[in-house]
Amino acid sequence: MQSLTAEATKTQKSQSTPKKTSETDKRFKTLDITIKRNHYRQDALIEILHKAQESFGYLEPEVLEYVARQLKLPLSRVYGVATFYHLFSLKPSGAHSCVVCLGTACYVKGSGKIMAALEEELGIKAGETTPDDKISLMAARCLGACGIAPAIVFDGTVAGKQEPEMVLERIKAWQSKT
Amino acid sequence: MDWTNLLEIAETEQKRQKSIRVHCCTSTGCRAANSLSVKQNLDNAVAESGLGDRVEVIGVGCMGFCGRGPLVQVDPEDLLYEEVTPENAPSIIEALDGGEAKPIKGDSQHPFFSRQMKIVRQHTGKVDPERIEEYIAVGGYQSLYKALYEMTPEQVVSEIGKSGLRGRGGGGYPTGLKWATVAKMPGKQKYVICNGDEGDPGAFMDRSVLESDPHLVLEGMAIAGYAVGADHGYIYVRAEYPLAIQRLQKAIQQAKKYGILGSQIFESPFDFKIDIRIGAGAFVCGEETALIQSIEGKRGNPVPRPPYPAESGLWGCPTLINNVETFANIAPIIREGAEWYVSIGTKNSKGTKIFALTGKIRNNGLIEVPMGITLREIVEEMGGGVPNGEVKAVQTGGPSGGCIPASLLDTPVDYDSLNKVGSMMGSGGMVVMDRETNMVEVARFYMEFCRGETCGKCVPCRTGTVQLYSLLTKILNKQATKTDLEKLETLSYMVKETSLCGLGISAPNPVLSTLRYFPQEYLELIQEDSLNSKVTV
Amino acid sequence: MTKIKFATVWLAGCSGCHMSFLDMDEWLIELAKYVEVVYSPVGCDLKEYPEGVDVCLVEGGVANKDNLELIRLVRKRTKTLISFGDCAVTANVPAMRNMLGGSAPVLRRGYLELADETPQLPYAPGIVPELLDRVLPVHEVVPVDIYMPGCPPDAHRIQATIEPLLKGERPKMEGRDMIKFG
Amino acid sequence: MSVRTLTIDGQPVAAIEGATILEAAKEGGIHIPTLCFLEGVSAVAACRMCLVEVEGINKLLPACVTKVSEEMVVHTNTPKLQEYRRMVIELLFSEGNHVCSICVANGNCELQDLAIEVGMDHTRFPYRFPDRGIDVSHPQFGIDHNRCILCTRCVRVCDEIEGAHVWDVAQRGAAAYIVSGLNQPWGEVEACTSCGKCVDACPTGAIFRKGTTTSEKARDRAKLEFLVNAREKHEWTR
Repeated sequence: MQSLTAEATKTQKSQSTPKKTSETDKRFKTLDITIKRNHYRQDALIEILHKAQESFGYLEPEVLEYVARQLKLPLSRVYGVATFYHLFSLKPSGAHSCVVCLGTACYVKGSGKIMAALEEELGIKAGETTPDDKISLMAARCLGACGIAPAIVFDGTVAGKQEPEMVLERIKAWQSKT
Repeated sequence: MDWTNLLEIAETEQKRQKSIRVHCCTSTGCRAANSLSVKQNLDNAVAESGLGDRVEVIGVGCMGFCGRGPLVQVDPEDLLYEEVTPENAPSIIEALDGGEAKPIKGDSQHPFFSRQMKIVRQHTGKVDPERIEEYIAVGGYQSLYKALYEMTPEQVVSEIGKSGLRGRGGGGYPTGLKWATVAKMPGKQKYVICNGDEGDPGAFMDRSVLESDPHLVLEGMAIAGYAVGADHGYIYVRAEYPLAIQRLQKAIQQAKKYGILGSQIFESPFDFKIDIRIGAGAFVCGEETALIQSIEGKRGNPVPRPPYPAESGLWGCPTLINNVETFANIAPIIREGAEWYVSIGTKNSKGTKIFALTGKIRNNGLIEVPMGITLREIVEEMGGGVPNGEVKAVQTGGPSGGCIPASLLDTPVDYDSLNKVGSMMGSGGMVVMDRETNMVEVARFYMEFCRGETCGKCVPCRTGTVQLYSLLTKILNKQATKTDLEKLETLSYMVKETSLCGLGISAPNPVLSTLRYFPQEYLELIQEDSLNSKVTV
Repeated sequence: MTKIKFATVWLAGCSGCHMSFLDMDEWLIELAKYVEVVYSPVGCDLKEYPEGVDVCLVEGGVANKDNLELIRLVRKRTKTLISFGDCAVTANVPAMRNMLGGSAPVLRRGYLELADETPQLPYAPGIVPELLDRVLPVHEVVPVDIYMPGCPPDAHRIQATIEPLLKGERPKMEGRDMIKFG
Repeated sequence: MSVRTLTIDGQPVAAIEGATILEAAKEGGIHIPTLCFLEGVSAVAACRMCLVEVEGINKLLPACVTKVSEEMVVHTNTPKLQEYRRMVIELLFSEGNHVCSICVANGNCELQDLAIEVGMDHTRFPYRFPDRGIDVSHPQFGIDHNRCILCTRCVRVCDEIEGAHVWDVAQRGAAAYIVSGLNQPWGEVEACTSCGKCVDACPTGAIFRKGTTTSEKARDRAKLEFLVNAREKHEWTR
């Protein structure tokens, strides 16, 4: 919120540059297909945002505006929905992602300590990306993999029964790669 | 597609199946332990050994004993192997031909398995969830056929009512009553929604059902559609369950192909289509009104009830919402009859319930047990107790539930008994805590969860949870006075009684139940001197 | 008749509440019949807050270490402590610096970023009291007996709060005249 | 249209079927405090100020959306309700940055009025001092998020009466805030017609006309009702 004006200037800038459309950007074409498949239905907003995030990596203002205009939805409504759900990201994420499950079973078995170790090693908090855009650290409420607690997701692959040292090793391997 | 076709598919499939079936778990838990490579190596071993004519390897859903995965089970001998590695997996195949199996041999007669009673999970771990034929071979979709051709919608509703089935999502509302309400509502357009937004941390029953036996849920939904007069269903699954989504998509496609879903099901006048809706990471969407908002493409803000979804739900139409496990009970009830179901469980809680037994416990995983079994039987006999320690409390019902102290382990597990001790059935998370667990920290853990998951619409939940969290932090930092402790309790009751939806109403439960059973742990952290209460400077 | 030992203090505030107190005009003479002013920045020269105070009006929020020491002493030595005005009750305007999140950014903003000439952080240990990270209302530091909001509470409200106390009664703090903030 | 008779605070009240408890109480001259409720737009039951006790129902019900039923017995002002209402107001004060003394709405603020009504002389909960922004990019109006209580009246009037849907709620939980357009400065949102309905709807000093200073905010609440009546009942004069 404090950066309201800063972000606003960004939006403004993006409006002044020529609009990207399906003509110029292939990713918009994929988005168009999803929108058409959903018959431009306004209630398909969440499905479409999922798809948009999949193809763009994150939901940049330009994409949100595009979706809003295609579905003829108020901009604020689209922004409200996109920021309500944790899985939608309005910021680009790092090259690698590490999701620590903080569900009860994992927590009881020490995932809090893993998170603390990661935050220290990476110098960022959960939900943030390292300044070099390499690693995004995230927390999950529960992955439903409680049987193998504590569970961590490295780039989309679940690993169970983790310990801080094991996790740091994985992270360090990412860091050392250029 | 008619009855004869259904039986034909079943027969063909039974004939196709090899005499020795090696079941390898390919669900999320075991996958994380590399079970896909295990399966690959098992397949290779079968090919190499030339046993292909009588042995087949089947990727199956969750066998429940997730803590010891990857699991491989061999039928008909019922051999169980635990913590199988890709390296030692081939020896399992060699053992079929006289060799010796290297992986750890599990005990399939262990109370963890023998004390279970499987209705929902009957075929879980035995059938390939990606092949509808396997489901049909074990009698799948016969209940739907029976409902369509041998029963009126009213009879179906009445059968479910007679069975005593109650909502497995946590609330425990009588399912039959819900169905009857939707069925009686006027209006042509009605909907059936399956709530698969299992968000309770420490719970993964629904994930396992969807991943292991998706057709069971689809069949339940279709029967519900017929019973209440709906032709359209939605399954709302959390995005955190990609495998469940993938298998559901496949299952729906296969069912459509066979004419079991879609128009004129089993060549009857009944149409029913099912769409999947994927969540986007909001716990509150497990609340039915928020879930409906989310399906409509909006923020998942709950809306006041009444009107209940049964009267005015999705797009204002009468809507039946049940949880995954509830729908999974439908086909068995229609097949075996309400009387059979009533014979299982206790007076007011019928049937079985799946629990995710996790935390500080020796055997963790999924269990399906008859209602009325005691917590002690579950924790000590099935779970094998706490490794190197003692049980201090069992948390049931997730962030909405409460902590039950070890002294109450003889409490029977049913809706009413759990409510009586200040907890709740919830969706089925059961987290065991040992002596090392600090209960105030546990309370704060859940409050942190609720504080982060509240939608922010109503005042008590949005800001009350924040204040409760900071009070708990103050207590844990040993900066709180007795007045703060009183404030904690008063505010807990206020949030509980004034919040708009279930999230806020139940958010203080972990605080209240720990205050009730472990007051000493709070008091030990309280500062005596209230005059000079410490101030953070 | 033994007189009531009466005190007033100001912490982080603008002293407007004290001005409003003086606005009670002739009633102050009436008040003087019942109370002995034992400590007050506007009515007494004593530098040390005495023991055995019956009633104390506390104006202002708790913003620095001096305020903190004084309010603890006041609480220890006072029977009835009254949070006097919005700064004492809510921390009010002084607390608007809390949004900057800590004392360091506040000093930086005030003494460096906004300085016209010779930007310099104040540093005089023992003379200039250190800022607390957050300005707090009085009751978040010590227990308070009566709350009298208002910015400032007008003379009538002050009189209506003190008058019953002189008779050993508790004032009724309710209604627009007594508890309206601002 | 059939009539329902019920009892509110011991007083018999007749209300038409489908009326809410709030409407019935108003009819009977019984005051129930409200905050997020606004005549003319949909009710959301979010502030919980209008919760009442209904005999035979073991939970508190929001009067603004609960329909009356025959022989319903309602209590609107029990000690428990009084305590909970006061806590709601205390929670709101500690949540935002409500500095009445420097607020445009001082003396003309529903939050301030309710604080008096519920007898709040201080809040028992620590103030949180969130870091929230102010947007004065609009040529005529401004929004100070520090004074916002998220009642969403502005969102509803803009959507339901003006039809522009400039506003919505972004984020969730404690981070939730009222957002204009795509998180743009209000002044740059194309959809805004500068009608000023949100200023009239805002119960606090969060949305204001530029140029107003402390205690100067005046609002024309009746204008909203007038517009609704004009639109729905075709009554164009007030």
